[in-house]
Amino acid sequence: MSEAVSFLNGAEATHNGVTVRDAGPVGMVTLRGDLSAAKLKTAVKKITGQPVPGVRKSTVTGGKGACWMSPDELLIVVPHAEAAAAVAELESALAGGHFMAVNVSDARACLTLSGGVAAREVLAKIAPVDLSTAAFGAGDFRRTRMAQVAGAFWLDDAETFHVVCFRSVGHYVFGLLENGAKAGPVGVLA
Amino acid sequence: MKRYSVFAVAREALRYHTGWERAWRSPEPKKKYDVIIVGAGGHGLATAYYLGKNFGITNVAILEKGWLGGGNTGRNTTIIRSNYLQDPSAAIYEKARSLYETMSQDLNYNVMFSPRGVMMLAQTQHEIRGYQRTAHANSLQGVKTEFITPQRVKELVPIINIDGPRYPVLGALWQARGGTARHDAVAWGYARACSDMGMDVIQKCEVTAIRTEGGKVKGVDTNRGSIDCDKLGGIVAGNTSVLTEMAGFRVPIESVALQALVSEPIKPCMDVVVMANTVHGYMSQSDKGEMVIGGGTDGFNNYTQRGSFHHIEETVRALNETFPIISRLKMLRQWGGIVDVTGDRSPILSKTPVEGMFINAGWGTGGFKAIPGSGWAMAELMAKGHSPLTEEFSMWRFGEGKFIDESVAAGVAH
Amino acid sequence: MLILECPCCGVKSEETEFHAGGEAHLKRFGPGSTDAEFEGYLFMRENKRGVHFERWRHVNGCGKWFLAARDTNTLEFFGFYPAQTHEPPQDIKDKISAKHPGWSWREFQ
Amino acid sequence: MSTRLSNGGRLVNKAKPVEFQFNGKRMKGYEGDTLASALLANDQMLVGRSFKYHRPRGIVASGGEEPNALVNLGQGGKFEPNQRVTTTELFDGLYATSQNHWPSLEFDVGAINTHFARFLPAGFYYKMFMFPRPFWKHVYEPFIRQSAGLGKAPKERDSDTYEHFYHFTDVLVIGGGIAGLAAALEAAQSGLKVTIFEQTHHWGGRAVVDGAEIDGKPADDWVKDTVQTLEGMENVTIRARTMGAGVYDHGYVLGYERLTDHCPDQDGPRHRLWRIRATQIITATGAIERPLSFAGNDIPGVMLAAALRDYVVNWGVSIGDRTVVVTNNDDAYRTAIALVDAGLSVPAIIDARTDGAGPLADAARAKGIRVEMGKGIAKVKGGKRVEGVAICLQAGEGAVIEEIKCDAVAMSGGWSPVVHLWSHCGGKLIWDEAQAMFRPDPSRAPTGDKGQPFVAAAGTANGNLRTAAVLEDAVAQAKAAVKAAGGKPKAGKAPAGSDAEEGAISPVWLMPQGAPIQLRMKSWLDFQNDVKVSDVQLAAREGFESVEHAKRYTTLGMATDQGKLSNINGLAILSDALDQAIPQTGTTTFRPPYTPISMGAIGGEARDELFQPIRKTPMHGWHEANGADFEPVGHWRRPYAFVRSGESVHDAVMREVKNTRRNLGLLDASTLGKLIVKGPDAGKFLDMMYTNMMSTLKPGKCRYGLMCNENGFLIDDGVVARIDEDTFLCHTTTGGAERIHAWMEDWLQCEWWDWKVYVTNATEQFAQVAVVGPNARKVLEKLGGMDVSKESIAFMEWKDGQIGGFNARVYRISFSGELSYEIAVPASQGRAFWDALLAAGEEFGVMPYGTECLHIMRAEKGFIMIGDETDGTVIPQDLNMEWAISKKKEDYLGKRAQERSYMASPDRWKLVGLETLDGSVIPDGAYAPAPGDNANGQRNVQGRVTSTYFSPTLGRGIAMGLVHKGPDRMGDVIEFTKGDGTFVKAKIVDQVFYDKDGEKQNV
Repeated sequence: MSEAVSFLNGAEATHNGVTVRDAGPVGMVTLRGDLSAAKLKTAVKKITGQPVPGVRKSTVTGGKGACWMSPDELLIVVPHAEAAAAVAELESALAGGHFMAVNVSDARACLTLSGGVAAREVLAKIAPVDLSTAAFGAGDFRRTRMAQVAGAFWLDDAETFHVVCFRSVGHYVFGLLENGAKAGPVGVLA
Repeated sequence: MKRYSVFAVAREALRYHTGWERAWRSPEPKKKYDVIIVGAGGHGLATAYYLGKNFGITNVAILEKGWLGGGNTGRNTTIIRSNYLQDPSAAIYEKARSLYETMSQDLNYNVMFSPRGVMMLAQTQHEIRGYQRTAHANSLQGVKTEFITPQRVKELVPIINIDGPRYPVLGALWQARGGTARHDAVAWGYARACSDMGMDVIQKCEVTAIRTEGGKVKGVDTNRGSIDCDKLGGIVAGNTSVLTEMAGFRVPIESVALQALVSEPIKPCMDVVVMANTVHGYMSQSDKGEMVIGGGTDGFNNYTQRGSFHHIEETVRALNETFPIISRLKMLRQWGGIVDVTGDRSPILSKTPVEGMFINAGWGTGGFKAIPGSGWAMAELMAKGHSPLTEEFSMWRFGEGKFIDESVAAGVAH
Repeated sequence: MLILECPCCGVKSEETEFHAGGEAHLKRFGPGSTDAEFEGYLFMRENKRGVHFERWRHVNGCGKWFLAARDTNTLEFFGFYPAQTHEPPQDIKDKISAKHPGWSWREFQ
Repeated sequence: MSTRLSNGGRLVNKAKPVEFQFNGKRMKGYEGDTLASALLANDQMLVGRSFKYHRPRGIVASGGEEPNALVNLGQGGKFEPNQRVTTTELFDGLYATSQNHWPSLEFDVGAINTHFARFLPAGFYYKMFMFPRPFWKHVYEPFIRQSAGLGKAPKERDSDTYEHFYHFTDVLVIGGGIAGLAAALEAAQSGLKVTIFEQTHHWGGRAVVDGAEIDGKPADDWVKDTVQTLEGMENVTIRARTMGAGVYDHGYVLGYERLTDHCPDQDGPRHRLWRIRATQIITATGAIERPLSFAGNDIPGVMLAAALRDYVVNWGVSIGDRTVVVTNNDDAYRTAIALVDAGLSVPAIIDARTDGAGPLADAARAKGIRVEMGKGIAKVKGGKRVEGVAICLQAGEGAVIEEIKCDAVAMSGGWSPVVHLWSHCGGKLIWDEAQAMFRPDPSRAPTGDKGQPFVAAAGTANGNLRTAAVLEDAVAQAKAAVKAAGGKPKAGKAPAGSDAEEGAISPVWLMPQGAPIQLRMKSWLDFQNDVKVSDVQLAAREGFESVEHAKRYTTLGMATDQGKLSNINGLAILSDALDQAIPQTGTTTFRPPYTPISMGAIGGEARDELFQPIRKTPMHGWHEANGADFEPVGHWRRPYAFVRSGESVHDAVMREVKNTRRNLGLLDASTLGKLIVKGPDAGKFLDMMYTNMMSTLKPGKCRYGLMCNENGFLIDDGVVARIDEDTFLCHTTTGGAERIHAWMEDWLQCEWWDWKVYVTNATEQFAQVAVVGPNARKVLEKLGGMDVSKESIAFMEWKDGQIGGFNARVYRISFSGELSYEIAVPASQGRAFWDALLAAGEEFGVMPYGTECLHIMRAEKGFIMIGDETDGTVIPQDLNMEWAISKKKEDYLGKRAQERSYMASPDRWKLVGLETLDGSVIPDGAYAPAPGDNANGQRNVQGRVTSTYFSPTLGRGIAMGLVHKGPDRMGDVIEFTKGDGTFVKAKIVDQVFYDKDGEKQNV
């Protein structure tokens, strides 16, 4: 087994105080099922140490947690090496019920975007989302469109955005964000 | 009718143009006509014109709820071509194209048909095969087209970027006798000619009901009284469903918004029409110098003549890439029209469940180029009950699964 | 540029997050159906100038399909509801009745 | 003689001189100048030529409504045609040239047209140039195109960048005059999010020029204070140089911010396109002054009265020493007073009204200005600039009473509210008889997503011309907007405004009212397009009675200013000609944008590398570094072939086929769709999706399946592997992954929502490599790991395990006819696995191959390819694939459709193999003609080619095609078009050309 390589091998770029980074390999599991079922709640808690996130929320902290993807889908986030184990855990915990757990760690690219308000504005250049502090805060999670591709992001307590998109377009999203950062602040969001 | 010519203009100039008569009369509706055409757009007027010219049927009224030529005829990007893949399409579009060649003379009205050439860019291997297939089909259909090299493309369109980073130009399907015409002039020329044959072009006359008796059409009720007729032609594009509902039957048509835009006028820099289907953009330069650009259709039913702006963005994005110089031109005006799209995106020219009633609709995004051919064929269908040109375009083909699908050759109908 | 509100994830966002899916509440006809029934199912769409029931998918979002009632003449939305139903909810029908007394659409009114 | 005044100019900074060039002439201006004020300060009255007659054109306005003064601006990658000088801020080194003339601005050959003007009335081109026929394209049209078109086409690629920005606000105020500022302040005090845009770089609009007072202080001070207050508020976004370009459905607004047009050397985007969602919109867009229609009103030096005032007050520029003012309202008197106060001479104010002038007239008289009531201008004298005016009775037919020498004329026909943004999305207008203007009808505002009104006009844009009324209206509209946006307006009154009383306007659409044709032919309505009063009257006479017809026939209002100055005057003339009231005639449709916006801004960041996403597999980097000739497949780029130095692409393809058949080939198959379908009903579900029976597939086995749409046509194919009792992995085509995933979700969510099935698109989780060729097994055995022998994993089986230390899922499937393994590893290790295969494969003659090699090998085997054998009109039965259609199933998607008469017809074209008699390759897309013509004179056809290649394996051309009753005609020879009018003969044969018994793949 050789080293896991992420879409841009950890590339990073900083312009005007905004930093875009390939977050490297991240463990991700798509979990589909009845999000209100006790078994599922327990399993998620066991794996992530967090309760099942609320609607359009993320519980990811320190590389572990889950994001609310849709009424019957979560994205479980764990260290890359633990993804397979997480799937196995879910398989056994939910055995017998109707659910699906798929390791999608390598199907997606993860980026981080930091730089406070300036970072919000960079994201607001490509996503039709109200990113004012009042409208989008720590723990919020949003699936949306980023320029010409689908993507998702959540904001952590450190005002850092974690952006997720399909692996094959990771470099495109990285390019969009870097381009937006280069262009400089808009000076609107606060 | 006073003939138009340079001499007439000169003669009139001497009396300050006080002697010009109306281009078309503005009569009150009669009680009865042999034929009523609903819709004074290009297709409706052309149908009336050929009813008179080819079949001597002149006791005809053309009813228009607004102003003639005010629908898609006056809103489209005026591209004329006949390089279609399927035989029935190629037949009617080529008929139309050939009639455009002599329309100015036939109507004694300069419609400015400009056979400057239409080019459809091939930017993927799949498109190359698709357009080569079309070229082969055209060669057996009597439609003159050829597949040309990127170098030839560059010669014909110096401002094009043939080796863009994303979609290099790999070749193009070229129809040298395709081109453009002045859209308003087509409607006005036909209206003038119809009026001159004694037909009544009646504007601001909205049909509110269709009267039938024992499954046969009797006439229509309008905001200007009810009018009888032996035959009725419904040629109202985006409003077709509204009209057929009055007649109590349904057609496989949905109405959606299609958008277009023009740039500010600049000196001539592009002499041909270019269509780039992979990136969804097409562009030509009008005689005024404006770059005329067609956008995409919305995915939802719409009667507002306003579309969603992101389609404009997609189109302009594509053209900035294909023609880098236009990035520094400005969009002067954008607008929308309501197009009628059928189940296979090909038109319907057909009898209907109502005896004596005919419909001509479903031209979608490609109607202007077909106007004279459509009118010619529709007139034959209404006069004789059948026409080889309309045979395959029956409204019943959907039930049989006998489609006329043009999308297959990567070609779009603009 | 429409605004839609996804009843599945609660996001209210612009059209570009969504994908329009044509007429809603179609009854599928398969083997054993008559030619007329099948043609109707596949091709004969409602195309009213006015109230229209239609399908949308939150494609750049939660990925769920949902249904909406919209006026094709004004683009006003009367409401959004989940796709797993055979007819529009009463509250939406009432909203429509308030604007268009006596409206009807296929078998609904 | 226009010049810079020694004093005045509230916007220019005389401490900062700026140098610029116009038509090669070096000129001086100041910081704060527009190009317009700077040109006028340099006595450049003549700035362009009109569209049709190439008449001399001077600056007529001071803002975005300017129809005449358009220039080519900048050079090289920054060149831009048709730039309005009135909205172009001056900067050091600005380079501009005038447009639409040859050889020069002063001497333009095209001006000959003006002498033929009489022969070129509205729509003349519809009536001539018809004979001889070929002349239109080759003679007439080129001439017309050349003489039209205004600015030059840019030559170079745009050197600037652009960006978009999504903005959300409760209340959006468009316009930074006193109405906009008052409205914004009022709304902001409610605490809601407020955004205010001003298109110029200075605030306050007209009021600051006209010396109104607000809350007891000069408007200028009130504006400064208010702007400062707004800038200090957290909930307020305030932007100058930003135009509200268009209002769209559901409160979507385009804002057009010009970031570096005034400082082109600064880094960063040139324009920013704001995509705004506003709950409520207030359009405080002011009003535009109307010209008067008198003979010679287009001569340089004839200017809108308020514009003339702007140049004096804002930029300290005088248009002439002696200015005659002509008006039908009181506002123009302000211009006369401003001029006299600036030490300039006003020989006379010509007022078309017989009486009714208010205190401003008295003030003018008090300053010794001669006021002539009931008079009009019969004719302006001069060519390239004004020399004087001939005065007549407004009520008469133009008999000259007196001639007055002057070098400028200030005209005012009253004011038209800017209703564009109100109207873009369906807002309706009412005709205000008293003020002779169209203004918004508050009872018919544009409606939003809930049917609620979402646009309100305020201030002058709402028909209020007096300062006090403007402010009251603005505050009232703001309070209403706040309520509508769900906020709580703060109690409190509007700022108190005061200005001079004004007498009533009396509409004047033609001057003098009885002007004869000779004068009407010289009275311009549309200065840029050369549309005159006589043209509109001609249109009416010829039956172009709809305002849209008249517009299109005369081109009135179709110029780059979109009729901002001409529309109302034009439709008044039309109404008069038709003897109907103005509202009965109505207006043309207002369409976005308000003034033109750059294509660059519309495209935003989407250029070059960011034009469109390019999807890359984990091995993409290797492909790029190793001569891959890419072809786009969807948004993917797949290697078409790996070209080595000295090779043509064709050579490379031939080499790849031969090597794969003889030794070992590798294909990056990562782009193939991989959908995981799981649940107790998964089998039942796939039985509906596929024509085949999938529910009977055993775990560990693979089955090739076909998918049709409900219309019966083939839409996708691929190998399905059953993972366990309720889990399947469905391979789709490269283009099919997203499409088929959505297709499955559609059916599960909207039709069979009670079925227990989940689907996930795992396409990109895996890097997949096809290891193909006689040495395939050898290389895998060398890498070591799982047993890949025939006994362990037979053809059409799959297995999980390890290969060379990589976790792998191995499918024993073949699209080439060779011994073949498709191996999926985690994407994060795809590149490493690829490298390992290359290294281990070296001794076995490994060579990667591209999509063209793949196509040839599958064609040699007679395998169909979605997109080649299918085109959206082909059903599986056409491809003789009944073997893949389960007879046992009652239903599957497309089954009913395939029972329709035309689909079941024996006359359909069916798939066969084709062999040219001479071994040549049938051209792509060739058709097979049949004897005779059809009813439309088209040659009958009996088939077409779907795939055609030179087979290096067989050393000859091979093809597949759809032929009428093909399978029943084995051995027949038919002809195919070669494209050059000749034909090639081909024999109908079996479609499998290579290894018919499948011995090679099954070892």
